[in-house]
Amino acid sequence: MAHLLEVRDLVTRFYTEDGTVHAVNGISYTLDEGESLGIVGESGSGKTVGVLSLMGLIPDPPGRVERGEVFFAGNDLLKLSADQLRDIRGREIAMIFQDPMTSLNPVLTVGYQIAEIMRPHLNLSQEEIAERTVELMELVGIPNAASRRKDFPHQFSGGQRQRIMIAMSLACNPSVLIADEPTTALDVTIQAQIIDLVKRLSQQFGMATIWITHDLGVVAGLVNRVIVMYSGFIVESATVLDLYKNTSHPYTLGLLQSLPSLHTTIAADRLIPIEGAPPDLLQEPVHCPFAPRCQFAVEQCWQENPPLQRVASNHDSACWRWQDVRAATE
Amino acid sequence: MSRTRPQAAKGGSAASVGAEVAGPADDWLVVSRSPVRRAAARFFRDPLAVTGLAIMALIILITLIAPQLYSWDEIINVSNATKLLPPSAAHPFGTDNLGRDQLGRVLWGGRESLRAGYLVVLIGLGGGTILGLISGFAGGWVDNLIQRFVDVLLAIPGILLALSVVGALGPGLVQVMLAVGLANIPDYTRLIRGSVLEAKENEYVRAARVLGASNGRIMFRHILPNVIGPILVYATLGLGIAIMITAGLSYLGLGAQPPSPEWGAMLNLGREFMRHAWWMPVFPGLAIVIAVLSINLVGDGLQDAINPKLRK
Amino acid sequence: MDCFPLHILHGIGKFTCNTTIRRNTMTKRFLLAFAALFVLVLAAACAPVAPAAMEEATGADSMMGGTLRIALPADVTSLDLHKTSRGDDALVVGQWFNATLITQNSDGEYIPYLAESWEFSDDGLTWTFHLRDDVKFHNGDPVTAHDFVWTYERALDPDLASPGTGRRLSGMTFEAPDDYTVVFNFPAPAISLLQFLNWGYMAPMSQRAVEELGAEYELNPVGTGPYKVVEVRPGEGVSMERWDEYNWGPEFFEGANTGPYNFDRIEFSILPEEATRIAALEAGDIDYVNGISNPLDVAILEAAGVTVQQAPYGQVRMVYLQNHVPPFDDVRVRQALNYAVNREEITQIVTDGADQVSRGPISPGMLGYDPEIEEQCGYHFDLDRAKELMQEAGYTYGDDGMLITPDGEPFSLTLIGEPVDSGTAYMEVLQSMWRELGLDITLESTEPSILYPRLTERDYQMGYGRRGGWTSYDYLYAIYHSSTGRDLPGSMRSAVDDPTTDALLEKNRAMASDNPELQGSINELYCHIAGQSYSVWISDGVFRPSIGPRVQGTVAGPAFAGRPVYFSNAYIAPEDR
Amino acid sequence: MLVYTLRRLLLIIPTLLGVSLVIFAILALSPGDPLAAVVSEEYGNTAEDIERIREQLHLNDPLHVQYFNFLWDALRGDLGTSFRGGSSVLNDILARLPSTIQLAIAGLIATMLLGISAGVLAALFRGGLPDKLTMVFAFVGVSIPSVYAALLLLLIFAVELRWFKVVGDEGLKSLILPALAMALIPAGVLARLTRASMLEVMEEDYVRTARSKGIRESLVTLMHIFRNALIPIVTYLGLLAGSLLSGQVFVENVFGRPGLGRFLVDSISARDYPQIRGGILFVAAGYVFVNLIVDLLYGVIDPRITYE
Repeated sequence: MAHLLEVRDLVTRFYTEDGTVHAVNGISYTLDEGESLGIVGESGSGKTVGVLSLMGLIPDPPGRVERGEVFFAGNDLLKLSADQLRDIRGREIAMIFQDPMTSLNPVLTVGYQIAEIMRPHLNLSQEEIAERTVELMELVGIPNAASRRKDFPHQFSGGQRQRIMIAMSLACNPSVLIADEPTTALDVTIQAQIIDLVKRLSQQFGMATIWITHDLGVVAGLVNRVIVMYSGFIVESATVLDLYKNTSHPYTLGLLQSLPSLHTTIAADRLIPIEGAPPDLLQEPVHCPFAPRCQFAVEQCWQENPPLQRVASNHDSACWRWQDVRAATE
Repeated sequence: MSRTRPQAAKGGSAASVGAEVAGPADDWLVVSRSPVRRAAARFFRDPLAVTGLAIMALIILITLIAPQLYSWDEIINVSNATKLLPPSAAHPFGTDNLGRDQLGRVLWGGRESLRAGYLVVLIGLGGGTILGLISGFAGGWVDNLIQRFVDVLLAIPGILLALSVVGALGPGLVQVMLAVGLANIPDYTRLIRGSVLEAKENEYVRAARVLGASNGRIMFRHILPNVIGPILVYATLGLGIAIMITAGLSYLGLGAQPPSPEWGAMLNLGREFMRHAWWMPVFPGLAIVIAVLSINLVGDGLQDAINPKLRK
Repeated sequence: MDCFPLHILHGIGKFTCNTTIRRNTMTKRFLLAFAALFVLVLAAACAPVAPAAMEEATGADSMMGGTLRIALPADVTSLDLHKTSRGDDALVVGQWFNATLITQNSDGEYIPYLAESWEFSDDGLTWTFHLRDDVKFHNGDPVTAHDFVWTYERALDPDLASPGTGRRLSGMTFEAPDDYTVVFNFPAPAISLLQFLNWGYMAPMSQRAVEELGAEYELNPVGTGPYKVVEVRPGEGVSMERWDEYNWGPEFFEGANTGPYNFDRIEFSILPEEATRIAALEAGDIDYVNGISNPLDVAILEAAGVTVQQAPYGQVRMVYLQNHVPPFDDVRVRQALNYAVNREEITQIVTDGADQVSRGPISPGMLGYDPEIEEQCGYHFDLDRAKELMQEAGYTYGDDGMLITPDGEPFSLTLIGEPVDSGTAYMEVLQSMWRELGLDITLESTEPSILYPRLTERDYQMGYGRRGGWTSYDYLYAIYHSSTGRDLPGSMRSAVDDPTTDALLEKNRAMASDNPELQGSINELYCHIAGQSYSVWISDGVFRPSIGPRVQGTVAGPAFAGRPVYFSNAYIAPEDR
Repeated sequence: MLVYTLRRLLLIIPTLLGVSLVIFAILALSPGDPLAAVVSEEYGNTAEDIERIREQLHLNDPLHVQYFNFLWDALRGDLGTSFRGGSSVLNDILARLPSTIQLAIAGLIATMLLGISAGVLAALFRGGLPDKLTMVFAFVGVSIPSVYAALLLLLIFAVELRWFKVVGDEGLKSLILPALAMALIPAGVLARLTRASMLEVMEEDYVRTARSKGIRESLVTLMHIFRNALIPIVTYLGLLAGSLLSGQVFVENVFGRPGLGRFLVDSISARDYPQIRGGILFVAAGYVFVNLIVDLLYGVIDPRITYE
């Protein structure tokens, strides 16, 4: 069966005054119907740019999708006209953004902003749109939705705003939902509620989801498969369990070690941060981008950037020394 | 082993992609120096801004050497024989209605126009900065009082201020510019107050306060360096506007006194002859356009350098 | 345009006449022939337009109609005669909607208007005017001698504080022995003041209208002239309508229409910017402008079919000196300044020679001007003589050719003035010329509100001024008589206190215009004042009334009579309305 | 909001008091005698004449008495009578008000049409031809004194092309040229301001959100970018509207329009104290009022702004 979404060799760069930023360097992955995929990486790893690229949301200038194919329902999204792509955005692929504080337009009512997504995509009358807006708001758990429809974003708490974002993204019943760190800006207590909400609703509506996060812990219970990104490359890709158990990339290892876990009993002093600064994206990647921070780095890592290679069934890693890494975790 | 290890990423230069800018450190020197240096680097990489700066420097240089090229007698001596001559090799900018060489006058005029422009900006900037800082920082009744004062100043037409200053001090460009500078204070006050209110909420100001820094120290060491950027930009624009104002005031007989070849006065004189001798208004007008343009280019360059978000 | 520069009786001076006949070549040719004949026969008067001939050519009925559009340079301050005295307002209040006791014809002679005749008592202190009995105000009330007396007494009312009219009548009393006789009683002989009765502000006002309307009177003024005011739009303009009962028009020239005027309406628009007034004339949106200052604009206007009359207008351009303070308490210094001015050069540079050179206190556009006495007693450019005079006065020359005062200081003075009507250019040229004498002049050419206080407080040494409306030798009294005071406000005083000058001024004031000794007496005064060099006289500004091509049948008047153009026979051809 | 409005309206009082005090101070400190421009110098005035007029115009009263008389009269809607013509200052002002407001509104509209559209285009096609053209327009516009702009417009469109009358009422049409002349400089500034504001908003997250919804780009520009870019634009237009009430003397002169700008300059030139005081007080009130409207507009534009 064809994949719902297939990304092949996607390259996105930003041309800035300081030089060319190599944000995404040839990533490929797939997403099946109803599947949920996690993309994990630290700031600047290209995880967000990667999904924005396929949505056609990279601001040009300075950004440009240089290369690659993104098949969705048989079409290459990158080859569609602006109008065709617009028709897919919001209707087929919807997105929830990181910061609900800044992602809602402060001068428009939330009702308008939810209704807005339905107008071009659904053939509904004004009344029906208004009705559905209220339904959606109720669905995501906004009390007094009918009256609060006319309120502005600043009249809602952060969590509520994210719920509104979710309501918005669900409005057209998309087949793919991309959630870009939807909880990082929220209080810890709210985080769980929101994650739960998205999870519940995506299952209810049968949507495939892509979770973008820098927090491996978050995706653990959420997704089937995880992609780890570093410096615009996919460095490891595996099922969640496999990734935890058979970690095959030193960066993933670092992420796991810096993670306080509720399930394990690692003491705080045993959390190990990843040393060194994040990579300089302005440099043309010639060697392994993680090499400067890598405790496993050897001469080869400085000579050649390791390709993503299959290390086990459904498990890929881009490390010359993946076996050593895997051995080290055991 | 000679490998090129990547340097630590240059500050927040990749900020536009989403990397977070490092929070400012506590010592303002550290805070300000590096952004200033980076802004300067950005400024000098902008060809338009550098061109503007070069033209400005050239204008200043030319006006400085003008007295070597033309004597004051040549500037003021009238002659019927050379009246209203179109541009020629002898008089590249033509001659005016009293037979004076316009090139010489334009060169000399730059001295007065630029000096007047700087004076206006200095007064407006100085007064406005102090009032704005106090107003924004102190808040409460002090703020209220200053804001009402600014309202009053804004509500009184600048021309009345200009007339009263000239009435008291006698006519002359400097006197009028003093008044125009005064009239500019409200603009700067408002601008600076707004920035101060914003800056006051910043973490590092709170931090400084927690650490027990005095008000004066916070105001001048922590807030001022952070609000000065937009003000400098506004000031460069104000310089251009000030030169334009001299033309308007000459229309009313205020400002530079004859036979001073101040650009605004020349432009105003040219108005009477615009249908008979195009070169009379056009050359001083061009001088103003070029000066204003260069100042604006510098201003834009500064704006872009300080706030790279708006870059082209 | 037919212009006949003529020399008129008792030294009044030369002025140009013209007729503005366009498009109708038949009429023009006829008129040229007629005018030539007339000049041959009379040889002493300006060719009058032959209105009778024009009426024959176009038909009397068809001359009526249309709107005359006039541009004014400044807001009308007030249409209440006693609340303003500005020259710009005079055109509105005087020529169009008011009538005066007497007026002046194109020869400058005093002729009846509302008064049929008048006489002076032997001592010159009592003037008696006999009024017409058929004159009506615009509100229909008859005009009687009582209206005049009431009007003038109102002007003298201290509570009204009339700025112009009241002051001119100061010290006078008025009587109305019967309904049609008005008597003026003067405290001192001042027959030369007769001219001021031709001034629009001396018109009668309707007591009933003033009292009934109160503060509203200004917006609904009532007069006795050929047009009545129908709307006043402050800052924008005034609209007038023809007063059909008007039939007391004076005989400004032979064949002048004395009945209602031809234009249905007059629209005054206020256009402060001269360039706009010129553009409006050029585009045909305005029919008449009272003056054009830049001589270069004449060509533009003539190309657009506009007729530009050019005549000297008693617009004295002069530099006032503070005669009672150093360095001007020394007559040699004052004379040196006069000798050092090259008047031919200055008028050439500033006005292309259009302004008339004026070598002494009475200028060519003024009543009482005599070219021979000007030649004899006036100043001719003589830089060497000027330098000698300075040295006689104790000044020396430094190495740089600049003057040093007897105290050993560099000699520098400040000249202040208003930057209107080429004023700045005149001042700049003067500065340059006096630099040749070795005098370092600082200029202050500034706004009236700055200038006037400095003038009144005597916070200056030399003041450049241009006065319009001083159309008679009598102005000398106002600036050189000791009673005008050193310490009073008022801008252009010369602070002269000299018994000889006073006596000469008083003597002239007491002489009637038909006194055969008048010109001789004026000349004596001229030479005395010129010799004293109380001021630096430069030129007489040319006044350029400009008439658009739609208007036909205008006749040029002597500018000093307050009417540069007579409109009594003017009309707009039906096809142009 | 009602409370806020009322409070702001109350704040007008101290502001106007301040203005009146400053005017009085300025007039009192200016050297010279206001009578200079009032009495004519052509014929002799005696010292008694002068003294009488001075008394008549209350110029001999102590300054504080003059000030309180002025305040008291102003409170009763009486701004005094002109030194020169004796006309009611309030009537003088009201007579010029309609024309002033018409011109101010026309000038504002022209400024907005030119400035905002140029600024929006420049921001949308940043770095492209419209951007460059806008910059050129802004620079040239800012560098042409409005007197010249007005005269050139008049000569080209009224004298040469005859599309308009130089003078004469043509209804709304006669507002076009003066409005354009007035708009030239502020439109240049506004274009740059709009551009900068738009570019700043374009970077906002909610614009990306809007795009992710798949709505038309025109809708994104209008509802999401432009609406949010409005605040600095409105601030500038508010300042401009205030200055348009009194600062258009050049345009008023050239087009012969009876405006408050010319009225004020004329009365200042003539030192007509009642006209100066009344005129400036009126203009100041207008300015404060416009400011209030702008502040209330902020609330409409940006719901986050609340009026406590």
